[in-house]
Amino acid sequence: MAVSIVIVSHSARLAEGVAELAEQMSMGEVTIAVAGGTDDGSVGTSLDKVIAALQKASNPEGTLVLLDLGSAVMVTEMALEQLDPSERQNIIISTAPLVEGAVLAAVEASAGSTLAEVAEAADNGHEMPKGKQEREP
Amino acid sequence: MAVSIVIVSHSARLAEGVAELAEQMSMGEVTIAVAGGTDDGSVGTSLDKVIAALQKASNPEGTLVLLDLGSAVMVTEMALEQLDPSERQNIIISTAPLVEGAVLAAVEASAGSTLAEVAEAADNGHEMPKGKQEREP
Amino acid sequence: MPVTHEDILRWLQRSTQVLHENSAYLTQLDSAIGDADHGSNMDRGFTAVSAKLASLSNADIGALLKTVGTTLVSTVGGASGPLYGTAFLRAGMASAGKQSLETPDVIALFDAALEGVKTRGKAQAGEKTMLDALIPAIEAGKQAASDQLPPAQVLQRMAVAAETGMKSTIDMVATKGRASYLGERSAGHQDPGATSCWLILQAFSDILAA
Amino acid sequence: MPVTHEDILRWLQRSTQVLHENSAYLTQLDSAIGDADHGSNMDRGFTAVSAKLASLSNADIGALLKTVGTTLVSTVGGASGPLYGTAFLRAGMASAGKQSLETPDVIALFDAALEGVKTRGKAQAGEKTMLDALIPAIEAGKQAASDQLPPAQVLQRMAVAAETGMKSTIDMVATKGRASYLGERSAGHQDPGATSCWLILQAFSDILAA
Ligand SMILES: Nc1ncnc2c1ncn2[C@@H]1O[C@H](COP(=O)(O)OP(=O)(O)O)[C@@H](O)[C@H]1O
Ligand SMILES: Nc1ncnc2c1ncn2[C@@H]1O[C@H](COP(=O)(O)OP(=O)(O)O)[C@@H](O)[C@H]1O
Ligand SMILES: [Mg+2]
Ligand SMILES: [Mg+2]
Ligand SMILES: [Mg+2]
Ligand SMILES: [Mg+2]
Repeated sequence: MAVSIVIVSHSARLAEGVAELAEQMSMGEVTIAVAGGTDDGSVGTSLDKVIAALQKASNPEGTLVLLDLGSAVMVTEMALEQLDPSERQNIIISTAPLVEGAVLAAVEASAGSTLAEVAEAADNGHEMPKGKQEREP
Repeated sequence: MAVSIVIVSHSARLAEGVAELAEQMSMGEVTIAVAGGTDDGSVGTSLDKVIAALQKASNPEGTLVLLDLGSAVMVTEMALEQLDPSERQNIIISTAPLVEGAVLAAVEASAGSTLAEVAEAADNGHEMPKGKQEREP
Repeated sequence: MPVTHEDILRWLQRSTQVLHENSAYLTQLDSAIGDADHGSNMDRGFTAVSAKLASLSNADIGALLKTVGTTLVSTVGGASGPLYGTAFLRAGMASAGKQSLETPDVIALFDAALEGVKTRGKAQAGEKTMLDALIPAIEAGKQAASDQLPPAQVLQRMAVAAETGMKSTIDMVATKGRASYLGERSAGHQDPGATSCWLILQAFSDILAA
Repeated sequence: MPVTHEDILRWLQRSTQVLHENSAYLTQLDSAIGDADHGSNMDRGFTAVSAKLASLSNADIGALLKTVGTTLVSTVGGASGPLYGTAFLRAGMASAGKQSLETPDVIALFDAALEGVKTRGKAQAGEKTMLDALIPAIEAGKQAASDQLPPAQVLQRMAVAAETGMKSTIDMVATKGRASYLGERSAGHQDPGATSCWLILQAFSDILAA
């Protein structure tokens, strides 16, 4: 089994789009659960959606949670507090950039890496080349 | 007038979600145009969509283009080559993380900053605090 | 006169009403340095709270406040959801089993709420947040408590201090939350969360004075 | 015998057919180190090209190849779109106005295509991309040209070199494109873009040999 990924975003479309992009690189080998938008579908976060996504992603290898904005940390931490301590230990909240981190995490997780390795791979999203770096070899 | 923002993504939903999030911070003061997915709606990029988004965003203050993955650089550069040189000069392709960069760029652009300032603000997306940094004051 | 269970219910109803009336104002404040939703966030949260109040007339004050907390966390949808949610949850824990509150109970309740907000948001005084209304309010409350004042007067002083604290956020530069994305440009605007915090404390004071 | 306008049309038709037949194979290669779409990307692109061929029977070789380029850029939808698109655009510019190609024209055409791919993708040999099929192919073509061989034999040698180059990508670690996200783990898999590049050159060789 592979490490799971949870995407927490203020926008439902954003969360689904990130999952769509990341799934292209992991091809069904990684559970990618999303929690996007509020319960009534507006822009914001939902505790219930985050808890549901964490439960859907739950697995023995652990879960990496990626966030769009800093304020999503608080709702994610509240969700973690509602889980069993044993479960909670198995979850890391990533500081990586959302899109870039999710794609790299999906690649790493689908290779069967550990949660710590997946978290580190996500953080490499900061260095993902986008043009300029490629222009100066 | 404010600097415009263009979001180029392999996923239509992702592009729209990023625009939705960024628009929350700029409240209609900034044109945010999207080019997400291929022409037939699958995951990928579309030259025509990128050109259309650049045209929609076109304005005297300039445009910052944000990308999801490195491979979007190529289609964006091809789109730029199809514009007038005068127009092209007014466009910067950002190396910033997509979501974090777009939100900060929208804030900066809505304050009436220059294109160079908006590009720099987007790059600060790498340092956007998400939990850990906040935990160690 | 101690604060009764009935007072708490009326405080929550009054808060719901005041936040509803000030929804556009709070959202306008948030539009200057945030994402223009603080009014609708708080309105949505307290409307959900008020819908639950009828079913909670038998709960003790602690259980009542805990339900407020969980309801806010689940319905507000913005950063203020976990923050106010944690505040009310902690306030509920500090008043568990109580049917009425004397001045020291009131102080303990707000102290617990403050600790909750600080822990949740990892912020401190001067960062242009709701803490800049809440911290001076509790300091004023403690001063009033050491002067042996009854809850109504304690709350009155707390509300005054919260308003002053709220106004002090105008000059501050935000370093937490969305407003921090504006950097120096966040100065010159009053913080929406500090404003809702004052409104809620003012509602409590008004209820006890009536 | 020079390469005729008719040969180019048949090459493009043959490429369309070969890429369609190998679509699942290319996508399978891409699923190991990419996003499992290279087959469908190339199939979609060349199907669009082939739909335009009928209307292009009067165009010179240069105009024909330019149309192939713009069509691929607009329809492929992946990194290979701008890359193959630029390759055919540049090839078209190098053969502008021509109705047939002698060996030096063929070399000039592919040299221009190679420069286009390099400029567009900012990659070089050894990065596990289509360049690792294209670069050795052109080297072999230049050798054949200096041996005064006709286009059919030049292309035959190019196809052989492309296939060897394609296989050499198996051991390489990708440092450009999506496969680079896998780092060291990209080794052990054949690059899909190098494979489609070989298929297209092999199609050209087959047409000229027939
Ligand atoms: N880390 C934090 N600590 C304390 N209060 C905070 C923090 N972050 C934000 N706030 C408060 O929350 C308010 C914004 O709430 P709201 O607009 O409902 O949430 P959001 O910013 O997610 O849209 C701010 O005005 C500020 O008072
Ligand atoms: N910068 C580059 N330079 C040259 N070739 C590249 C570059 N990036 C990717 N490629 C080629 O493109 C192929 C992938 O094409 P494709 O799957 O259609 O696009 P995508 O990666 O966007 O899904 C790779 O196998 C590689 O040969
Ligand atoms: Mg807000
Ligand atoms: Mg909000
Ligand atoms: Mg691909
Ligand atoms: Mg692709």
